[in-house]
Amino acid sequence: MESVVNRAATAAPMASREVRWTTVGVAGLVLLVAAQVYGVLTSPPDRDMGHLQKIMYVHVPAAWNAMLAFLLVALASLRYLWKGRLADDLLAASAAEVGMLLTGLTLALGMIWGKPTWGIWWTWEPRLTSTAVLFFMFVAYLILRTFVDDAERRAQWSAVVGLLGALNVPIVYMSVRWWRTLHQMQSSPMTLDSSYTWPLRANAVALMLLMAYAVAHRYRSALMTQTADELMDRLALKGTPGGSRA
Amino acid sequence: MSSWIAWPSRVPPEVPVPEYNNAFIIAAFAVTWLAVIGYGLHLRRARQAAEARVQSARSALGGGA
Amino acid sequence: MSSDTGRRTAVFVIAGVIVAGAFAYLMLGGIEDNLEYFKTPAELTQLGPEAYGKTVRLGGQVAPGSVKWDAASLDLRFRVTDGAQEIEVHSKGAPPQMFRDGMGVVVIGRYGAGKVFESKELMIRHSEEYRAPKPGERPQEMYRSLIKGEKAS
Amino acid sequence: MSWRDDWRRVRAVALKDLTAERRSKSGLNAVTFLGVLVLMLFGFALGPDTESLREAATGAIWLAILFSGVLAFNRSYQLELDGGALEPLLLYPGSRWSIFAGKLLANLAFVGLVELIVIPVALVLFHVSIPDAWAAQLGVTLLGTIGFVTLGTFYAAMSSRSRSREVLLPLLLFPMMIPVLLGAVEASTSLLEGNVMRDAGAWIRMLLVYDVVFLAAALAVFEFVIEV
Repeated sequence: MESVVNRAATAAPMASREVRWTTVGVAGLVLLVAAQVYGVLTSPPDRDMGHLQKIMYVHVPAAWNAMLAFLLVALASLRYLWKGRLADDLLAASAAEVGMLLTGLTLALGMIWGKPTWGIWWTWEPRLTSTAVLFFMFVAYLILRTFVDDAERRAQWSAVVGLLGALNVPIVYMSVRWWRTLHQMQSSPMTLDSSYTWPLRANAVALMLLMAYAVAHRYRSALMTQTADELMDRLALKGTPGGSRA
Repeated sequence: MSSWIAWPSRVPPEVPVPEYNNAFIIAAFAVTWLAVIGYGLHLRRARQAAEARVQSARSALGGGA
Repeated sequence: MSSDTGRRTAVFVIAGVIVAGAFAYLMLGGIEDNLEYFKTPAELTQLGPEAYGKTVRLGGQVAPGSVKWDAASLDLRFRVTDGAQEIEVHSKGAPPQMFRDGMGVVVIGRYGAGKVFESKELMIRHSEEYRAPKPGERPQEMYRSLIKGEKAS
Repeated sequence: MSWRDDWRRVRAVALKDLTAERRSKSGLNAVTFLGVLVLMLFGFALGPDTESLREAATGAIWLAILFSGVLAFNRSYQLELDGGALEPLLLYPGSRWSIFAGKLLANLAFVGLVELIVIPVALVLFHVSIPDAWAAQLGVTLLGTIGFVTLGTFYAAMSSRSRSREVLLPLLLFPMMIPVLLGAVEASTSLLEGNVMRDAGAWIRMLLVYDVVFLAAALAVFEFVIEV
């Protein structure tokens, strides 16, 4: 097993990296406050939905970043299968946790937005529905992790589940879209007034920074836990030569 | 990529749009901040647990390794 | 042994190519191109008896002046037109608020030999735009006066 | 080691599983009975209205297959786990994916047998007459079943060897099944209506894409699942 212990032993660069990530987190937080204030104060009400349009500034960035988190899960899983480094698995798990939070947030905000605009909390709209499916896949991924005790096995299995889940996302999206558009017309492609694009982008970037910070932080905690577990294992197996987990 | 976003792109006309929906707007931002702060706390708890685990492992190991 | 790892790589490469090909087919619209969202009145008429009693989606415009609305019995009759043909539609229940002459609609229901389309679901085709109102435009009032016949305040 | 050896292995695993299943018919009977039971429950839940029963028929059939089939997959590894036969199976030379392919074929036969009972019963219970396009219907059923059994066999390799396997398998499997469920139900419903909207073809092609993608992916990554 390529050891996490060795990575953690190089504590000094780790610490400076920690400082760098904290900067990212603080920057994200500041930008998020600024972007929200800017968006709420400056953008005009929408023709149809009035000030409700402002929910876009929290809902859409959450959705974008949830997709990004899922992409990260898939890439880290792929890299784990390629190289077999346990750290990649921990990265995938950290991204999945943040991704689950973001998809959950997206769904909650979508409902809050849907009630006043559509009059209903939930509709079988393609994007909504595929986000819900994504949420369930994240949840299943994380539950699988808690059900498997052996670190190596957990890593292998969750990498495979993450990868197959990623393959399924486009198919789910297409199928739900056909299923719904066959019933309900999706008319013109999305158009967005220029006064809305900049606050939206700023909010998205802010949330992305926060997400990066969260994933990095969670990842480092997971690495530490893994290190501790390996130390304990080494202690338990002390004296047995070549003793490592099967 | 933009077609992947989950936002309500359609305003079904069955529903007249009320003029004031401040409660919903405030709720949306409140939920967002609840998530941000809540997850921040979770991050800190996870870090503390990890640090405690490393500490106990180190002390259990003593001078062994 | 080397042939074994070689075949493992081969399996990977083949699987990757197959998956990528399938996705390309799915994404590049190989399927979607011949997906029919709804029938126009002309197409439905042309189908003739084949379509009778089947659940179909009919799309078109509400023919101007054709709407007959009985508020007491919640009975709605109108004609859907595509410019060439018109089909009589019968629907129960209150129509969507934006329902009006010339609006694009899609109705799901059954078309019978009685030449009346019995609608189970009536939907409006509505453009999805996010726009700030133009100067001088007061959309909310406009919207209301159009739909409910209320006076703009 | 050649492709022909792999094929021999696939056949051996499939035959072994099917023989074991035939010797103990209890599994097949129980699973089939559960499928029929789910159909009955749907009938009660939907009420006796003939029209609404007929409209819900395809959905009910697929949910019955999903709920009963999911029980079969864990069984397919359970036999080996109980007898400690998985390790020896892995020790044989040859590629891992042939184990998966063998189990896949055995499970396909198993679920196919369940469908052979469940679908006719559903046709009777839900007042559906045998459609004119029965060949196309069979094709849809086959494609849907292949997709379902592929992922079921794949995930069961994990869930059967973990804690709380009864919960884990549906949890992993059902979100993945949404395209299959939509595709199969929409295509079947459309075919029952005489395919007036001409959309059955698109759904069938989508099922085909789904099957191809996950068959290829599952065969390629199965060794990661089974080796640890």
